[in-house]
Amino acid sequence: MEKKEVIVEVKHMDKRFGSTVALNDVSITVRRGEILGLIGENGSGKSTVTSIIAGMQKADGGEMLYEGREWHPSSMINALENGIGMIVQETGTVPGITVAENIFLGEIEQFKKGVINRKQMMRKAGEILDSIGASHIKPQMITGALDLQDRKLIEIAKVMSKNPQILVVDETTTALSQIGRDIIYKIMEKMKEENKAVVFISHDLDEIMNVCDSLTVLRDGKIIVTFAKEEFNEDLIKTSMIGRELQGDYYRSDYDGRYDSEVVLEVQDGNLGDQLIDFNLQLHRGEILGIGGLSHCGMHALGKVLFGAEHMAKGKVLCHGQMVKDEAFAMKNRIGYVAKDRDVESLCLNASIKDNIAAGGLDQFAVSRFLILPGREKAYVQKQIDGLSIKCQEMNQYVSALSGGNKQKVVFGKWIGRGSEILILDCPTRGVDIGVKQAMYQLMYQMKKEGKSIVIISEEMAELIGMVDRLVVMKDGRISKEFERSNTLSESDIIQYMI
Amino acid sequence: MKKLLAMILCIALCMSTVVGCGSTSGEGNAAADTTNQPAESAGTDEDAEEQTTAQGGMDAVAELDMSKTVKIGVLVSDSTTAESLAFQNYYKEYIAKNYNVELMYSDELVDAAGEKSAIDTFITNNCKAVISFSSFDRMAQLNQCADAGVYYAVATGTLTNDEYESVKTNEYYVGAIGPSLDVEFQAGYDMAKHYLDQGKKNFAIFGGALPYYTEMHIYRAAGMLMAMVEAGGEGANYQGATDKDGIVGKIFETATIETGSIGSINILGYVGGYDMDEAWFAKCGQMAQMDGLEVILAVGNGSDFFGTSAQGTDVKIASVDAYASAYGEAMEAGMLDYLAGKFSASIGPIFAATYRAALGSPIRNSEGNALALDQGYWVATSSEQFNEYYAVDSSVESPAYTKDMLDTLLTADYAAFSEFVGKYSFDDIKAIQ
Amino acid sequence: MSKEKIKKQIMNLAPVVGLLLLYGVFMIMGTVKDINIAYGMKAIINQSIVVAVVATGAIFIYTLGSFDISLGASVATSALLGGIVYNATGSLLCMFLANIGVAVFISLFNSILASVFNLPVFVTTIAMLSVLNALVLVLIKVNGTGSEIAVPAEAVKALDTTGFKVLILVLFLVLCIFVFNFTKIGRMQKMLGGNEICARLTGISGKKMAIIGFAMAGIGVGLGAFVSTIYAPTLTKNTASSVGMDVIIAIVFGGMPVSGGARSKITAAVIGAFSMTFLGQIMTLMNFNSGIGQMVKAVIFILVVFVATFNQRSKMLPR
Amino acid sequence: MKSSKGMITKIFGIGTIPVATLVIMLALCASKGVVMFETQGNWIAFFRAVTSVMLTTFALSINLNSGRFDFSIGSISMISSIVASQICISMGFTTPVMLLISLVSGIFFGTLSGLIYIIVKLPPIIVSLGVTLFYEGFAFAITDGYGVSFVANTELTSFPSVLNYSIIILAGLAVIIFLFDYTKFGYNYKALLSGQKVSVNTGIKEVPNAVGCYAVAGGLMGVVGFISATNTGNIQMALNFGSIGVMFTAFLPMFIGGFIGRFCNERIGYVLGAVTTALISLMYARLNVDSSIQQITTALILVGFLIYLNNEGKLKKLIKG
Repeated sequence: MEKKEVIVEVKHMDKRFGSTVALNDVSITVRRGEILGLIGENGSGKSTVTSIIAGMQKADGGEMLYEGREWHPSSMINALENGIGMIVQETGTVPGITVAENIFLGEIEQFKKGVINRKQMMRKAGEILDSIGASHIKPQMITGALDLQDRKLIEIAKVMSKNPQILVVDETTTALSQIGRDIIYKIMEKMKEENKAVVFISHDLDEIMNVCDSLTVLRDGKIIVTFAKEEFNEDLIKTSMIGRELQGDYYRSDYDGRYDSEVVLEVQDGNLGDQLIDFNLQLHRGEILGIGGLSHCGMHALGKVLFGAEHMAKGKVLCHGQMVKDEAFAMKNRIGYVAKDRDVESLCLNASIKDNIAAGGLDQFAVSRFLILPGREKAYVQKQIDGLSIKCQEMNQYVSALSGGNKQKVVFGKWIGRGSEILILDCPTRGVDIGVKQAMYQLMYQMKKEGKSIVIISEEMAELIGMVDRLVVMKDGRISKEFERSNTLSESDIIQYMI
Repeated sequence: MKKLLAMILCIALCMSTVVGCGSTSGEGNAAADTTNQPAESAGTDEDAEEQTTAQGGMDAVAELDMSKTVKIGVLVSDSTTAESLAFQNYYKEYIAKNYNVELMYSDELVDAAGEKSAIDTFITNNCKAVISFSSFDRMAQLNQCADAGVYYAVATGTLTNDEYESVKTNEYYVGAIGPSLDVEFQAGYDMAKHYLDQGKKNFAIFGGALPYYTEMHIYRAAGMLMAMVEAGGEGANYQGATDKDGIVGKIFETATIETGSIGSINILGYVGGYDMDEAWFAKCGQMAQMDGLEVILAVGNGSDFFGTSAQGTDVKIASVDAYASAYGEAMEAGMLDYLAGKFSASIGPIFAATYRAALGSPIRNSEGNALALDQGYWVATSSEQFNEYYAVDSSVESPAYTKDMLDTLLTADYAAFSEFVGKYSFDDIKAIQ
Repeated sequence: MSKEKIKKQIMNLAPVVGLLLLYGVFMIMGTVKDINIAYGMKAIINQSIVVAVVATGAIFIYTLGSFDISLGASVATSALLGGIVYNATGSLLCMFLANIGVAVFISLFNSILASVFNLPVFVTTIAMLSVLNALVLVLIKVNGTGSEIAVPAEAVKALDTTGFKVLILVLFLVLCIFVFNFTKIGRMQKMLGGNEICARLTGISGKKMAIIGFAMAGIGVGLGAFVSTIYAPTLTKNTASSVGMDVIIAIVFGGMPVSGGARSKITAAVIGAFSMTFLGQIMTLMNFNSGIGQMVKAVIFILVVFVATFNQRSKMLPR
Repeated sequence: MKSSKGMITKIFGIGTIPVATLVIMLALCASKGVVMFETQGNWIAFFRAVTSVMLTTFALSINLNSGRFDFSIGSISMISSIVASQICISMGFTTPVMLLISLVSGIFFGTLSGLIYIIVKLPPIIVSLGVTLFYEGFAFAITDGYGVSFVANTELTSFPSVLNYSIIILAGLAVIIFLFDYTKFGYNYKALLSGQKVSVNTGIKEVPNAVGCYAVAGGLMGVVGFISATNTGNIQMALNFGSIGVMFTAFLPMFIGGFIGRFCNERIGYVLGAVTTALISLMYARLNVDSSIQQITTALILVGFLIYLNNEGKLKKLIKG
């Protein structure tokens, strides 16, 4: 295979955050006309290296060449102006300003003729949105009023408006529905055709193997291996990502979708805006129930409703026949809830592992449900840390310093520790690396076998197919289809009911 | 770990203060005792003196030992008014430089707790006496000082009769020299009379701290009203009251001055308080610009709040305060017409009385009681007069009361002392000088 | 322990070290200047105790990430009503109960008003500040001489001892330490202060905790009012007027993060209150006038807090 | 886009509060037989209140909207007017020069305050506590506690007039609208305001923007200090946070302005908020309302308005069904 022209070369890059080494002697080559995939567990350094290339932060050592010249971007805007654009994993838009202002964030000067010419800015923003196929977004809309997907599209518009030579897509697709994904894929393909380059980061192995021309695996801040398209092999990639062979099953291996007939949690005639419409659902003892759909089909709201964290306009949620009126009631009845937006909803980042795990189990280890003895608290927390093998220096370490997977383990520890019988998991493996994912799947399966009930709300079809006893597909606040567990179920079967 | 450490430290600290306070209170007493000893010995001296005064009449006192620096605490209730700054200036620039004393000033005090903790600080710093310009709880101040064996003197205002009766024999109470409420009443009366005599009929009153029941302001206002009642012709009264007690009582009832007519005299407007918000400034402004208004009588500083609004009108403004340069300018510009001001050296005599007490030679009246002497204002009604007064008042070389004059007070007997204080008018003082 | 950790530890102890340092400077300067140190210590306790008690209670509010600017006015109101009750009943116990009752009532009113109507607590307390200040004037006018409400000095004299006041502080501090560190309440409040959404999704009721937090603060305010009254029984319109801001300063000076959350420390209030008093005493010893003294205080305040939070710098400016 | 119904809602939203307040205040005054705007002085007082409340509201909101709580604005107004008046009195400068110096020294002290903030990187509320104490102490120290009095300086104290205040209102509004809606600074400010992290990562320089905010707020407060100084011809000292009171006057107009700002430019909302509070102030003055009643009323209006704002959705639901 002929080697294509090199556009960016990273040589021996080092980066450190305090005492943790994020990048250790990393060298990457990006070529024109190619989509390069980066894959690795959380904290492997893939986002770090791309964010350095795109000017978000600076390296501690090593060098970068861009089109043969030394490359030291001062900011993302600076990088973008020079042809390197990045769409970030987290929200990259400012909610309180208009779409147009977001598109020209940090480069408003171009409309300055004495004062900022607003009209001109709006017009130009409209043109850019049209060009990427997102005409439904109007430039003067307030960004915060748009949904996640449209906000991502704005970021894409912002980047594409600069006509970049290199596009970095950092786990963007996780947050998008198929429509959004298609827009991105189209853009990536187009760039490739125009002999530009794309760096694509994703956790989704299937996706990355489909899209990319070559694939670089990182682990613990080091480059492990680079595969060319023809060398792609799922097991091999996985092994190199986690540094060992995956032992045992990834998902559960059985296709026995049986569960107890006893209903432990149910929604009756639920109505909540356009999120839930005349909604009925039952969860049984020992059942893993999957909820699938597009990101705004109402399933995330359903998760909150089941936990009593959101109140429906009409209808009721019953747990063992009793109304779930609030979160405290839900917890008393051994319901646990792992929220989708982990850093915002499930964890207190500026608190220790101990604080976070203990917060869920106060009534478990407190004497007379009130008095807290430090010894008992520590023992309780240590048990969860050991049980879930949370990687940390000590339990007083701040959660903010942990990797995504370990953070999620802390969340699990919070709920499992208190002996939850019913777990509502909203995108439990979002942003979690394969090793941890596997552990979690096995844990869920184990819990099912113990007679516990689990609801998995997920946008990843593969994990739903792999794990659930029963799959409910939602569309626009209603159930559009129900599937029983089967080894013949495929993603395309499901997707047609989602769109 | 660190939390535990912090906690232990904290508890330990508290404990140590408890234990310490057990011992501190013991030590404190011991300390107080030690401070008491010289004071007490001074007290015995004083007793002896008292006896001698009682027996031997008005003999001059023996030589004072001024070789040791005496620390005196000064309680400041308002560190930003012209009066208090002028006073501080006299102490700092004149007294402290001419006597072997170290004066400690409190921060601005706003309540009785502040006074108490300031006195605590003075005692800690071994002050031998406290001169108080703060009046939230004078009895508490005195008791606290007396308990610690520290002399105590009141420098502004005086005690009420009841209060004086209860403390006059307290050996640590030096006394009070300043305008009594009668003098305050008179000051208000004189001010209003000044204009009534000119034939003015339309007044407005600024009540200062009157709404907060500050007595000196109430008495000054009452004095003004009294003058109006007298000038108002047949049947003139203020809300039915026609005498001093009646008027004072009316003001105490409502904490305000009612506008309206007093016989032929009109009170067109009234503003009180020091809110300093937009509404308050608007009230001041509209009062100064009322139709037909001739004079604004202020129980305190008037020109600062009404001067600019009255600009361009014929309204005269009369104030009670001290001799500060700004008032001179205001008078020159015609914004201030009448000023009853305390002169900064007026606090000289109380210093002398306090100082000699601290040196072991307190002055008591003929019955052996603490001082209670009246002192009034210097009234300026023209720019020239103001400037003449101000030149003396602001001088740090030769103020109204010079060292020579005060020195005589250090050894004077009661009669001489009281006569000296009684001659407070500018001309009297000039005559003494 | 790693080097990093030791550094962290030192930063965390900065307020304590600051206090000890100030204490040392005071002792040295006091000795040099030959002041009455024993009496001085007593004075310092007297001067710190009201702020220390009120601030210790207020930690519960600050832990939640809330802010109450009306605490000083609340102390004044509760002291005045306590004074009125004493003058009516002649019982110190009644006064004490009135102090606590009124303070807790005001505090609860604040928090309930805020939680029922979804108001930001801080703004509620700003409004409350005006209302209470006005109420103070009215109370004095209606029930006092107009300029003051005075509890007879003899009535409280017996209680006006350092020992008694320190006892109140210690008892209250122990109670607060217990509630804060050894019961569910403290954990829940820290969690709420750290991340309200997460706390709610962990079954922690923000409203309930706010009410408990404000109630604890109310007890502190009531005790503060009581101590304040026995210290200076003549109550005027400006009674405790400086307490409100002093409490904020003390809490921050003692190493409490204003945003609350997991880093909250219950002992910060006492450390901060005493530090500020020592600092004030040192200013007096150095003979600074009010203006200069206040400038120096300001600089030291910023410096200490700066050092104490040195390890928490982020890329972005804090808000 | 601009349907007539939209226009009506807009006009209604903008006008209701100030107009209703005006009507209520006029009615209250009339019921007591008082003419609200009787003399020239009343107009001047009204315009002065509008001017200084408006500027204070701008100053408070600039930083508060960005989550930066600033206690120091009152002290900046005090210190800058002291510096300005000291200079003008000693050099015999005219009023416009004093205004200019007030503005410049306000900007200076504001910038200083901002610099301290970005250097120590502490939460602004803490920094502002220290800064407030520092400025108060500084003002006290440089005037020996006397403050400044220039009552007799008719040149400086002749400033208050409807015309002069109107000029400041218009100029202030124009400058603020220009700065925040038509410059890069303003756009970056808005971006940082609601998306700090994203903006910083995108390459917007937060530090200069923050300092700029403090500088602008400082400049505005310098003018506020100038207005209050030229009103009475003297500047009162304040210690121990005595200067923070000024800040509290801006909360009500800020919330009102925020509400009105849904229908138009937020700064115009603030002006109308200032107009509303100035109307209330004037009513207090015209009817000689006792200050305690005044305080309680203002607080109740604030709480009432906040309750409305925070429960609008619920209220609407309640009315509908």
